[in-house]
Amino acid sequence: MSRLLEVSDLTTEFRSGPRVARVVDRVSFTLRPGEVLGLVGESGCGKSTTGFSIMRLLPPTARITGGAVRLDGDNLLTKSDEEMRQIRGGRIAMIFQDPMTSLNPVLTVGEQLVEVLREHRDMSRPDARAEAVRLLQEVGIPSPARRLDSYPHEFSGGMRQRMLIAIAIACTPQVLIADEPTTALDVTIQAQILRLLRQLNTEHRQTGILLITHDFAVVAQLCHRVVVMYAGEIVESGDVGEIFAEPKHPYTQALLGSLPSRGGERGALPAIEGLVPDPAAYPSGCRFHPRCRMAFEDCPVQHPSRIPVTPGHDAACLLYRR
Amino acid sequence: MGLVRFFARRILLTIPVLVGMSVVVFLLLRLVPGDPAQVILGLRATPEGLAAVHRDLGLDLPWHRQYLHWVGNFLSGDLGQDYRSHIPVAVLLRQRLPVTLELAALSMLVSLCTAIPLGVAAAVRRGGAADRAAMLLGLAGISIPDFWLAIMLILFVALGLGVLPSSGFMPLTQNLVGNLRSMALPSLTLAAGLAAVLVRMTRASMLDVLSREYIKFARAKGLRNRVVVYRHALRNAAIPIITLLGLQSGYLLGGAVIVEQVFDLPGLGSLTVTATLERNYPVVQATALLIGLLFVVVNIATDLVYGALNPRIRVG
Amino acid sequence: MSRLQEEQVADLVAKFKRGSITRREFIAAVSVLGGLTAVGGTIATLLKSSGLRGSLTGPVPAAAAGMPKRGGTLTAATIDKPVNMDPAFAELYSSMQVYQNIFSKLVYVDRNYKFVPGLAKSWRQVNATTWEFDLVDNAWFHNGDKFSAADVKYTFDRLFDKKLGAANAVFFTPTEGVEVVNPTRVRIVTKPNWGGLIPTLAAVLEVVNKRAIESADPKLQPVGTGPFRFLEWVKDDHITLERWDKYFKPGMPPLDRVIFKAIANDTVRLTGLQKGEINWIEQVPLQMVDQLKKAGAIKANPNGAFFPDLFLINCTKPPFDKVEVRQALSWALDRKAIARLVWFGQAMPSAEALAPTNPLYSGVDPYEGAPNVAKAKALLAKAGYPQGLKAIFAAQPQVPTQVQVGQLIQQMTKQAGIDIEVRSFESARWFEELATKRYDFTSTYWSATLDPEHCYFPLGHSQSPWNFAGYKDEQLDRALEKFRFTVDPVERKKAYAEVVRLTALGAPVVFQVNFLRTYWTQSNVEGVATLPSLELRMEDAWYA
Amino acid sequence: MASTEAAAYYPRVLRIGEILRRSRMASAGLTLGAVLVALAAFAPLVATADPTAMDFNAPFARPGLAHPFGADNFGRDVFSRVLFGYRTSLLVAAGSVGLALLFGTPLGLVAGFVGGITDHVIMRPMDALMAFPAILLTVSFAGVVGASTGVLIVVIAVVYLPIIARTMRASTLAVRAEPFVEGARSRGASPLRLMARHVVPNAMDPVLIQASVLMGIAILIEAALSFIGLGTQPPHPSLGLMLADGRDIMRDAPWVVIFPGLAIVLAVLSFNLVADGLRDVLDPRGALR
Repeated sequence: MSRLLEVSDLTTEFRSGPRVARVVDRVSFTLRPGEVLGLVGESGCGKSTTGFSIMRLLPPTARITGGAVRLDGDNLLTKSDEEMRQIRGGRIAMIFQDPMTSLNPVLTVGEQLVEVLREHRDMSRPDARAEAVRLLQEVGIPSPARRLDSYPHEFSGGMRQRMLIAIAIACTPQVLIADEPTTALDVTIQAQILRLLRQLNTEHRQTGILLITHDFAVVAQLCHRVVVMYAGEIVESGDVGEIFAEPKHPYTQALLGSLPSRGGERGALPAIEGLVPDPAAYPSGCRFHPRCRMAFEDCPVQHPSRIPVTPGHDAACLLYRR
Repeated sequence: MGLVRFFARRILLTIPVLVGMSVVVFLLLRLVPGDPAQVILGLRATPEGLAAVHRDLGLDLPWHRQYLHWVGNFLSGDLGQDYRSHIPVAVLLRQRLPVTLELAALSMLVSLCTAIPLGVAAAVRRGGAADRAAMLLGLAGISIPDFWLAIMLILFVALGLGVLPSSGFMPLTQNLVGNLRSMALPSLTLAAGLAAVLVRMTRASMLDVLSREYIKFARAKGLRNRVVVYRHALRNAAIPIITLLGLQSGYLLGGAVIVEQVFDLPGLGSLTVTATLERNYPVVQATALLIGLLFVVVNIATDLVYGALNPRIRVG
Repeated sequence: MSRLQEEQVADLVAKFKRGSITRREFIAAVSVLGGLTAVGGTIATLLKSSGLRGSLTGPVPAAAAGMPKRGGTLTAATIDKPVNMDPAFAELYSSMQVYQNIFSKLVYVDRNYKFVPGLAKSWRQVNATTWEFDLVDNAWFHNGDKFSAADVKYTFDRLFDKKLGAANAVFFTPTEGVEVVNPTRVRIVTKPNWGGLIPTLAAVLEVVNKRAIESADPKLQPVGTGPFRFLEWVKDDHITLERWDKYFKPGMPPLDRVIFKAIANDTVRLTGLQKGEINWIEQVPLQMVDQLKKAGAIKANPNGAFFPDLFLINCTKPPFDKVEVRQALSWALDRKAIARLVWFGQAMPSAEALAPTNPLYSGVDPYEGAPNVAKAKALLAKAGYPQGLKAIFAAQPQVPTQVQVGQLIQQMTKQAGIDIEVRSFESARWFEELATKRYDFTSTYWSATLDPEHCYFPLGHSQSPWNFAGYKDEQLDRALEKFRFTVDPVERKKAYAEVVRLTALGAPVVFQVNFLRTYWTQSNVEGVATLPSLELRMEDAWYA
Repeated sequence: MASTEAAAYYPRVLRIGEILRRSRMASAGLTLGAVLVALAAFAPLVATADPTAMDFNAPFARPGLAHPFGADNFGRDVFSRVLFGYRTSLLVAAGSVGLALLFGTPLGLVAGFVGGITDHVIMRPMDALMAFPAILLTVSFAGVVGASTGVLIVVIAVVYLPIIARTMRASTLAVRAEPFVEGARSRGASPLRLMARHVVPNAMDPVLIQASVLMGIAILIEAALSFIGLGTQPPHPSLGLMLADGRDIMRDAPWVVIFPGLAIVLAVLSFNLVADGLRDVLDPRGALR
C-alpha cells in the first residue's frame, strides 16, 4: 500500500483539426499516503492537464493516448465512465483554482456539500446536514450551522476556498488533487489556506495530496517531494530539501534563481529568456535547449531520459549522462 | 415584507404607464380619420341619423370631457358598451380573455415540453442527433410565418385528413374534448414558432453554462450526469430562458392576432383588430389597457421567477 | 295538363332543384310526361337561363309535398351578428333577419311578387292621395296589448321623429300623414298617386307598440305582433325566439322555437349544418355550391337574384365628372366574367337592380354587347382623354368580393385605356371616403330592391341623402318622380324602363350582377325560400 | 502596429472573406440570399408571365409548363407573382431595417456612451414604444396616410427603432468598459473621436447580427400586415396578400397558398442563416444571443 497513486508514462493529446498537441508526454510519478507531492512548472507546461487526466475530466477535444494511472493498484484508465464517476469525489477529490467560479451561484452552500455526502456516503439528509456542519467547522468557517443555507455570493474568496476544501475532503478521499488552490487568493488569505492544508495533511495521515502549482514558495511551505514539469515532460524530481538546496536541471535552477529569497541581495531577478514551446511543435532533443544556458551540441539532438543523480533525486538532462 | 414592498413599488410604477397609454390610445383613435357613427349606420346614414348616434354615444362632447367621462366610468367599473352590438365591453372581455389565455397557455405548455428537453439534449451531446434536430427545428421554426403554418395545417390536417376542425371555437365549459380539438391546431401553430426560439435559446444558454467552472467542479464531485445537467446546469441556464418566456408571452397575449383570425378564434387579438378597424372606441381602449395590464403582470411574474432562480438578485 | 301531370312536374322540379337529378334526366322525365311545351313557362325559363348551373329562377310552384307539421326547434346561422332590434333603424341585414320574425307588417309580398295581407286584411286606394287599410282584430302584441290602428299611427309618428333619426324614414318621404278611422281601419295620406306605398309597406314597415318602446330599450327588447316572441339574447352568442300562441294567423307558425346564431366563417357554418348542429344556414363557400348540390346531403332552397352588386361612381370630380367617361367604363365591363370569376357562377350578369322574375323587370341595357373596347376608347377621346386616364377603385379588405372585383375590372378596363389602381380602405375610412365624396369609384351591394323606388330613387335622385354619386340630372329626377307617382302597373313598368335607360346612360351607378342568395337547410326542413323582400320568414318553415 | 489599428476601424462583420471561410451556415445563407435577390432583381426576365395579367378561361390552372406554380382564381401566374412579390418583401426588409439602423444606432450609441440623464431621456420613450400595440400603430399610420408599402416600411422601422437602440446601447456599454477605450480616453481623445474610432467599430457586430435577424422578421411582418389588408395594396404583388386571397380557394387550388408561403420561408431562412453564421464566427460563446 506504500504506492497510493502511481502514474506511469501518462500521455494526453489535444486534437483540433490537423493540429495534435501532446500536452502531457510520458509523465510518471508516485504519491505515497500522507505525502504532499508538488507538481510544479510554468503555466502551459501541462501540470493542470495531468491533474484532470488523472480525474479523467478532460474536454471533448482531449484524449489520454497512453500510460497508466493506478490508484491503490486499480488502473483508472480502464475504468468505465460509471465506475470512474463513483471514484471521483469519493476516492479521489479535487480542489479548483478559482473559488469565485467553482461554486454554483444558485444553490446554497449546504446543498452543494450535502449532495456529495448523499452521493458517495449515502447518508440520510439530516445526517448529511450534521456532517456538513462538522466539515465547515473543520475547515475553519465561523458559525457553520447558520451559514449552511447561505449562497456562495454571501462569502469572501477565502471562505469559498475553504468551502471547496470542505467539499473535497467530505468523503475522506485517498488522494486529494489541489489545482493551484491559492493562486486566485491574495497573500494573507493564501497563508491561511496553506496552513489549513498542512493541518489536513497532518490529521489525515492516509490521504496523499498532489499539489499543482507554479509557485515554489507554496511548494517550500507544503510539499515533501516535488516534480518539475517542462513542456509536457518531467525534467526533475526529488525531496523538497534536496531540490531547493541543489537543483540539478538547468530549468529548475533557473526557476529557483528567479525566486526572491528573503535574505538575498538586491538586483534584478534573472528571467528565463524566450517563451514556453508550442505543445504541437516541441523543439527536438531536449525541449529546454533553446532557452538553456548550459546547452551544448548534443542537446538539440538527443532526448534526455530521467537519470537518478542521487538516490531519490533524478533529472532529465544530458549533463548527467549515466 | 420585502415582497409586499416590491409589489407596491411595481404596481405604483405601472399606473402612470397605463394611464399614459390610455391617453395615447384615446387620442390616436380620435386623430385617425373614420367616424364610428358612419360605420354603425353604414350606407343608410342620414345627417339626422349621424347626429342621433353621436348624441347617443356621447361623441358630440369635447374630447377632454369624453376622456374624463370614460375614466369616471372606468373607475366605477363600467367599461362602456360596444358601439355596434351594445354588448357591455366587460362582457366582451370576459368572453374573449379566456380564449386568448387558453391559447397562450396551451401553446406555451406545448413549446416548453418540446423545446426545453430538446435544447438541453442538444447542448449536452453537441453534434448529436438532438443537436441537429434542435438546429433544424430552430431555424425552420423562426423562418416559417405562423399564419402560413396555420394555413398549411388547415389544408393538410383539417381539410386533408379531416381529423381536426379547421376553425371555430368550442368553449371549455361546453365540451372539453371539443374545446381541445378546436384549440389543437391554433396552439400547435403558435407553439411551433415559440418552440423554435425557445430551443435555440435553451441550447445556447445551456452550452454557455456547461462550460462554466462550477459544472466541472460538480463533475469532479462525482455527481450523476442527470444531477449535473438538470440541478446544476439547467437552473442557471433557466434565467435567460425565463426572460425570453416573459417577452414571448407578451406576444402570445396581444400579438397572436392573425392566428386567431385564420382559425376564427374569438380572442383578444382579433377583437383589437376588428374594433380598431370599426373605430369601436370603448372596445379598443379597454382591450389596449387589458393587454397592457397583462404585459405588466407577465413582467412582474418574470421578475419574481427571476428572483426565485437567481439568489443574487432575490427580492425581499 | 292534368292535375296528376302538374303534381309530377312539381315533384320533378323540386328534385331537380335539390340537385338529386341532373338536367338531362329532368328533361327526359318531363318529355315522358307529355312534351316540353305542354309544361309551360317553368321549364322554358329553366332551359334558357345560361350560366345558372342547376339553379332555377322561374316562378316557384307552391310547396310540393303535404301540409306543414307542427313542432320542433330550428337553429339558424346567419353570417353577421344582429346588433339592433329596433325596426325603425334597420341596422345591419343580420338584425332584420331576426326581428322580421318578431314584428308584423301591414302587407307582405309572396314569392311571386303578389302583395298578400298581413296585419291589413284588405286595402284600397280611396282617391289620388288616400289609402285605407282594414286591419285584423285578432292580433296581440307580445306584451299583451291588443293591436289596433293607433299602433300603426304611432309607428309612423316615431319614424318621422327627427330626434330619432330613423333611416327607414327616407323610404316614406312621400307620406303626408296617418289617421286612425277606427280601431280596425287606418288611413294613409300621401302625395298624389304614390305607386310605391304598398311595396314600401311590404319592405320596411314593422308595426311597433308605444308602451313597449317607452318601457324598455327597443334596441335590446323587441315587442311585436309577429309569429315568434323574443325569449333571450345571450350577447355575442345566440338569440332565442319562441312561438307566439296568440298570433293572428291561426295555427301558425309550425315551429316551436327558432335559435339565431352568427357564424362569420363560411366553412365553419357549412360544417355545422353538415354535422346537424345547425338546421338552416345563410350561405356556403360559393365555389362549393355545385359540388354540394350534387352531393345532395343538404338542401339548397329555391333562391332569387335579389341582391344587386353595383359600381358607385363619384360624378363630382374628375375623371368621372364627364358622362362619356362613365359610359366608357360601362362599355368596358364584362359582366359574365365578374359573375363567373368573382362570384363563382352564383350570380347573374345584370344591367339593372331588379331580378328577371320581378313583374317590373325592364331588360333595358343601352350597353348591349359590352365589353366593347372600341366604343369605350371613342367615348374617352370625346371626353378629352385620348390617351386614357387613371382612376382609383376604393376597396375594403374586409369585403373580399369587393377586392376581387376591383382586381378583375383593373384587367378588363386596361385595354380600353382606363388604368385603375385598387386602393384599400378599412370600413371606417371607406365610409368616410363615400361621405366626403373623395373617392373616384367603388362597388357595393344594395339590399332594398323589392321596388325600384327603394334602389334607383335613393341612389339616383339629386335630392336623396344617399346620392353617393353626387349625380344631378333633371331628366332622371323627373323620370324618377313620374315613376314614383304612378299607380297603374302598366304605366309604372314603362316609367321604370325609362328610369333604367336614363340611369344607365347617365351611369352614376352601374349595375354588374345580381347575387343569387341561397339558403341551405337540412333535407327534412321544408317551406324555406328566398323572398323578393329578402325577408327571412321562419313562420313558413317546418320539419317534414 | 498599423495593421491591428486599421482592423479596428471596420466592424469585424464586414470582413466577409473570413466569415465565409469559417462558417458554412453563413455562406449558405449568403448564397441563398444572393440567389433570391437576383431572382427579384431580374424578375421581369425570369417571370413566365406578367404578374397582373389574368387569363379568364384558365382559372385554377394546375402547376405545369405554362404556369410552373399554377394559376389563381383569376388565371394569374403564381410563379411570376411570387417573383415580383419578392421585390416588395426585400424592399420592405431593407428599407425598414435601414431606417431603423439610421436612427437607432446613433440613439443607442449616445445613450450608452453618455449615460446618466441622456440615457434615460433617450431610452424611456424607447421602452414605451416597445410596449405600444403595433396593430394600432399600423392602423393609425395606414388610416392617416393610406395603407401602402411605404407606410409599411415606416411602421416597421418605428417598431424596430427601440430594438436597434437597445442593442446598440448594450454593446456600447460593453465596449466603453474595455480597457483600450479607457486607454484612448486617458490619452486625451475627444468623445466624438473616441466614439467614431473605437466604440462604433467594435460595438457594431451585435447590431448588424440583430439587423440580419430583423430583416427576416420584416418580411414576416410585411406578409402578415398585407394578409389583413393593411400592408401592400393590390395589384402590387405581395406574398402576404397572395396568402390572404388564396385562403378562400385553397381547397380547390392549394398551390395558390403553398408556393408564396415557401417563398417567404426561403427569404427569411436566408437572413437567419447569415445571422446564425455571423454569431457563431464572431461570438462563439453565444453571448450575443
